[in-house]
Amino acid sequence: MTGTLSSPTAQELTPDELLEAYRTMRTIRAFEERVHDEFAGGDIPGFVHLYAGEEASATGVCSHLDDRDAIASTHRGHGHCIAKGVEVKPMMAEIYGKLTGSCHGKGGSMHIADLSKGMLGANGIVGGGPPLICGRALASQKRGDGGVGVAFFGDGASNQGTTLESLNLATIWNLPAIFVAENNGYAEATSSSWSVATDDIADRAAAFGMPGVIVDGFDFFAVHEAAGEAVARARAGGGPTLIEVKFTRYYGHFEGDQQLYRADEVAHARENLDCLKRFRARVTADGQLDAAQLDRIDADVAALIEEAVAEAKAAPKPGADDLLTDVYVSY
Amino acid sequence: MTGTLSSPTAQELTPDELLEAYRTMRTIRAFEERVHDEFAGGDIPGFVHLYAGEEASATGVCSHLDDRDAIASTHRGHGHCIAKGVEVKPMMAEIYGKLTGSCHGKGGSMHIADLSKGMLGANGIVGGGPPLICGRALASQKRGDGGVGVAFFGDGASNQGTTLESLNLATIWNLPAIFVAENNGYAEATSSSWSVATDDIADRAAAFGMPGVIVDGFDFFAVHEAAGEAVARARAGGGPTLIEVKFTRYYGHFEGDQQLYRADEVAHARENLDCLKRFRARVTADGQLDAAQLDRIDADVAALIEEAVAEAKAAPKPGADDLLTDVYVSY
Amino acid sequence: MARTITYREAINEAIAQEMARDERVIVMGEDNVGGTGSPGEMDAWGGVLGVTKGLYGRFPDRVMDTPISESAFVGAAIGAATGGLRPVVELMFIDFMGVCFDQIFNQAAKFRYMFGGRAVTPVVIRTMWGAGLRAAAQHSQSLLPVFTHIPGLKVAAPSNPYDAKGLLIQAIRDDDPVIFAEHKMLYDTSGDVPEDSYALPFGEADVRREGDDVTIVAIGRMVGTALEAADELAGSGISAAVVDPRTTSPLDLDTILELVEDSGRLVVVDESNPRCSLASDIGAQVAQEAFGALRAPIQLVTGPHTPVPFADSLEDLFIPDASRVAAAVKTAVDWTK
Amino acid sequence: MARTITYREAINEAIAQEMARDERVIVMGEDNVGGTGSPGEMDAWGGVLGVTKGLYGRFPDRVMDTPISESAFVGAAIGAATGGLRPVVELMFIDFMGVCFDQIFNQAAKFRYMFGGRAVTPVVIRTMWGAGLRAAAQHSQSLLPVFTHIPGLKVAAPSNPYDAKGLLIQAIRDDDPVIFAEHKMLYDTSGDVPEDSYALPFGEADVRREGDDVTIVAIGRMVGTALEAADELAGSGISAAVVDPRTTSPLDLDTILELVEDSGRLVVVDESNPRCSLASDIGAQVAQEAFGALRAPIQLVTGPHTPVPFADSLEDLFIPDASRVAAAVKTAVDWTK
Ligand SMILES: Cc1ncc(C[n+]2csc(CCOP(=O)(O)OP(=O)(O)O)c2C)c(N)n1
Ligand SMILES: Cc1ncc(C[n+]2csc(CCOP(=O)(O)OP(=O)(O)O)c2C)c(N)n1
Ligand SMILES: [Mg+2]
Ligand SMILES: [Mg+2]
Repeated sequence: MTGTLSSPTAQELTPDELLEAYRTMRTIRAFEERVHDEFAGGDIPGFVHLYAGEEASATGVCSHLDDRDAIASTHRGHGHCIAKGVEVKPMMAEIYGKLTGSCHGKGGSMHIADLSKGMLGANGIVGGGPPLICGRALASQKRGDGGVGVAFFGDGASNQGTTLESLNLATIWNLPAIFVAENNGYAEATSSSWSVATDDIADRAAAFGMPGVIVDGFDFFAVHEAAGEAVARARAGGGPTLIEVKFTRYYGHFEGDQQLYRADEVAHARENLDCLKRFRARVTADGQLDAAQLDRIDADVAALIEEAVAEAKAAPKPGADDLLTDVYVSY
Repeated sequence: MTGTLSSPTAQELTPDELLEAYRTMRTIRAFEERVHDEFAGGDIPGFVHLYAGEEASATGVCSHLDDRDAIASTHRGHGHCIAKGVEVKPMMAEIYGKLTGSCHGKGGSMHIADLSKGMLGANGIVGGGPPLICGRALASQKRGDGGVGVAFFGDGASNQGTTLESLNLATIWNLPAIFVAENNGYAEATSSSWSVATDDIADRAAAFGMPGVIVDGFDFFAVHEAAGEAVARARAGGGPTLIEVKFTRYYGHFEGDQQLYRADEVAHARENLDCLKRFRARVTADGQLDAAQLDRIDADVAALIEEAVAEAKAAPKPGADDLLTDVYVSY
Repeated sequence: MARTITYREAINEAIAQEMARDERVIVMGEDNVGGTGSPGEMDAWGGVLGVTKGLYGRFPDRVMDTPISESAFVGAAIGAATGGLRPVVELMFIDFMGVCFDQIFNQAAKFRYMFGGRAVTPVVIRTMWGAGLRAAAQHSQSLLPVFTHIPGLKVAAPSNPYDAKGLLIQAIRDDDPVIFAEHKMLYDTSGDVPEDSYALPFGEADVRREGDDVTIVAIGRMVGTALEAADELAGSGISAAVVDPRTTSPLDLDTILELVEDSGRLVVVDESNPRCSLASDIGAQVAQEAFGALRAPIQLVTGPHTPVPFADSLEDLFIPDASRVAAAVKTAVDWTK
Repeated sequence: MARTITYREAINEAIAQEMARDERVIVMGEDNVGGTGSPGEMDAWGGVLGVTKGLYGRFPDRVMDTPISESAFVGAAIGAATGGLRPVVELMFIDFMGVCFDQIFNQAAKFRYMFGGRAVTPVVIRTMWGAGLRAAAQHSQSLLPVFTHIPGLKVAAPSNPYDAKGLLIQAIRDDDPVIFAEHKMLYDTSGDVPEDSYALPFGEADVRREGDDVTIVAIGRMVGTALEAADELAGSGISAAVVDPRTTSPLDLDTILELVEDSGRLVVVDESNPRCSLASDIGAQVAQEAFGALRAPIQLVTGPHTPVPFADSLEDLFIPDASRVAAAVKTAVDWTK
């Protein structure tokens, strides 16, 4: 059951839902672009992997989720955090390593989390998330609360044993789990067309007894529809789904990557495929929203990011008292 | 390209080859039945997993292999050893933990190996072999010697990430590797019909871009033909194959297993499906061999096993001088 | 109170009592039921050595078999722990850690710290360790030093049925990830175990025997070996204390230091391989913290720097025995500068 | 001889020279070429921090990219080593060991012993270790104690470009599996490195500085920290020797013992977490073997029992610095019973 969905209209969204989706995508984009600039300015330490270009995936999927549901993310986790409702200001502060950060500065970009929001953490280990999400799905299944677990992972991670084992486990335990393979064409510099032995990652679904579907990851509506079906099936006890989302990342693998391995596909994508542009064009053409509403969101978001950066920069760093805490609940 | 082969006649074997195949299968059977008895008698220490019932797999596959080729085995490794040409007497001595054993008594049943024969070892880790075999296949590929690597693994091991990763790696490196999934219906007490999320393990081949085939594992000729194709393809640079071999193991998971989890399928298999019986019936019916030739082999083998046990029992154990040796080539 | 049961039974009882008390407790592992999907009986195994036998009958919805996918199911237990369950997951042999260690040491162990104190991961990883069963190099390791090394993990290694029950109950109630290491050679050993539920606090060593001349610290099965050695030594007029730390992380260093302050001599017995071992860990901490009291070289009694051999003749040489412990004690006692 | 290159360049040169000398040497890892299957340039990365850059151009058939399947490709390197190649495989960050440790510690490390001395597995596993790059808990660990614990592995941890080249050449020529641990904070450090090929034997410590009052043993990046501390201490009239073991397995204990016999004081500096660490390993061995010479408590200077924190303010506190080392030395020197 592998197929490609074209941009659907089936699942109607209210204007408020559309505004919300747009706000999420715009927030991710603005957050990432600002982090890109700040990193270039030398203010942000460590490894930073940006999600710009991929916003429709996190947003399209998480728009179906609520407090019962959990997600596991990757090293490229900012977008998943924002889409699952993690606050932007503590996120920004975390990236700066500040005490006011989501993780009090102990985690950084690769480990932003907010368990109170069902956001199980960005993850520095490729393939680290899928097993954990099986567990969240299991907890919901045992409790019968209708919750689902969603594991986001990349094309590179689709070759990791931990991911593949999780697909099998999810099926045989009939877990309410959704596996979202975010295929941006590369794992670092390596092409997914080489590293994944099948044409599409979704082809692997059949090998683990679950439905697989491919969606255009620049199209919020396509992701939204595919995720909606998968979430509904999972909530109803119908088991897991593998969704492959295809798109391009706009920046390097991590900040500092010179990207010699690719051509100018990014310029093309930004110009012609961009999820925000397409969303805007569609909802305004349909008359569902007007441009001014979206512009207001853009302005709100810009202001929020500006504040977030200013506050992050001004915030205190953790100090000697914080070094030894938080290892155990008690020891 | 998943299909079921019925017992083939295509690939003709010479009488000598048939005798050799029969001798191998008989040797494995006799070895395992004797080990079963000796274990029951309390003379054999540790964990022992018997291959009886599965002889056609190791034999059918290894009959295509020569000195260039390597195999990796499992915890259920005696049959693979014998089929790849490891000597029976040192094997028996190894199982008794004697200095004359293949591994000087340091390995035991779970680690019998003979690298000089391209037998990379029984393996105590489920899923341990497939990555190693990718490496042997790679070495042959780099050298251009036409050698292949064969990884035997169980239905349980087909859910292990190490195995699944290896399938992908073998395809994208276009390795001369053959993956033989020996599906005997159980991983310990757990049914493969439950633990493997697809109907057949061979279904996974497509997820990793290689041909997959299912064969009746009680039928030496079926295994032989499927393996022949896979080996030929691999030697010719055509890449890896996944072969699923289906059968039943005749004894418990390990010696001592009470087997409450299964019914009387073994009696049925021994009576109606047994690889040695079927082989015998077919080659004598065809007039390719006569019963007396086969009986002589049975007698030879019985004598060999008798001697092997007697010599193993009489052999010295390793002693204090042996404890600290063989950790490094030099340290 | 005078009821005698085995170490195996004590573990089973601890799990059963906690499952009855707290419905968030679930059990999973390879053949922890045994027989899932198979034509015969369910609960056909109850774990490879029968430790979880019978739990499925009492709690059919909360005891689960798993495929052979340790990363996925150990990871699932960890994920479920962050989601409000209290999983008791079995890593059948500790030697299998290599196929799933990431979920244990980079995920479970680090969540709380990485996430700034905002994660709670109450998972228990039951696992079988130790040499002696003629199970050879890949089924006989200790590896406790590796787990003890990792911040964020707790490690319990009961040496007797009483401790096994009490430490496991504590492990299940504990809010941190716990490696619960069951020594395979102790399953059939017996001891007095109260029927009622009780939890033994982590980080409290048990002084199993008092003694003035030397302090022997021993882990797991080596506690019995050390006690045997102490008996022998008493015959030669040497009075040896034997301490069982019970948990290696947290480690009750204070109790050890107190004893060494008196005895002036330390012998650490640990069947693990020697390098970066528990023996060296405890030895070095004492050499730092109680140096002034030390009257003799610290004696480290461990397995050799080799894999565990298969042959019984070799395995018996691999594992420290009472005579090696006694010899080490004598070296310490006889030592003069 | 007076040529100065970086640690990164020294490693690259070692591999290139061995590849030129021996065609059995192959290189593989994630993006060790960089760009396989991609529309742009090949050799776009040469490893995540550029260490293997340029090798692909010279040896296009022997430098391979891999998928993100560490068990499969590290295992493949190990298998290939048993089959006559001499693979140099990269485990990008040592922290990723958890997804492939089985192939390393149960397979490669144990083949020779399990198989009765009949296997030879000349594989080199290059891997990046250590804190300091603000890379947080899953990309900053030491974990050298874990590898050092395992019999059958050798572990090299060069502290400077000269050693990096010589030890890597030895590693590639060595017939045993070697963990070659490159400290990520040293890649850009420079030093004199001969252009010609040379191998440094394993198990030979380098006494980087002579000194009578105290012996400081330091590992990897901590060697520089210890030297800095020794300079500081010289100002206060304390003469400290600094020893770099260069390989932690085998460990040149003899050199350490000799120095301690003279100085009577030992400080071990190891950025790893403290429990079952190299610091405790070396400390305990000295407390056993050179007790008579010791005049002060052994001082263990390590990271704390926590994951590595992200924030620079915390990471700088995590990593032992010269002032902590100097303080430990002073504690030892000032100590009276
Ligand atoms: C187990 C493991 N192996 C390797 C890495 C190094 N690494 C970090 S991100 C990455 C590429 C991941 O590619 P993909 O899964 O496609 O995600 P993307 O970066 O494209 O979002 C690699 C190899 C890691 N962090 N963990
Ligand atoms: C990594 C690992 N997990 C679990 C085990 C314990 N174990 C040994 S054999 C076995 C069952 C294997 O089943 P299968 O692969 O079907 O092989 P079979 O025994 O049927 O030949 C298990 C779970 C192991 N040895 N290694
Ligand atoms: Mg990608
Ligand atoms: Mg099986």
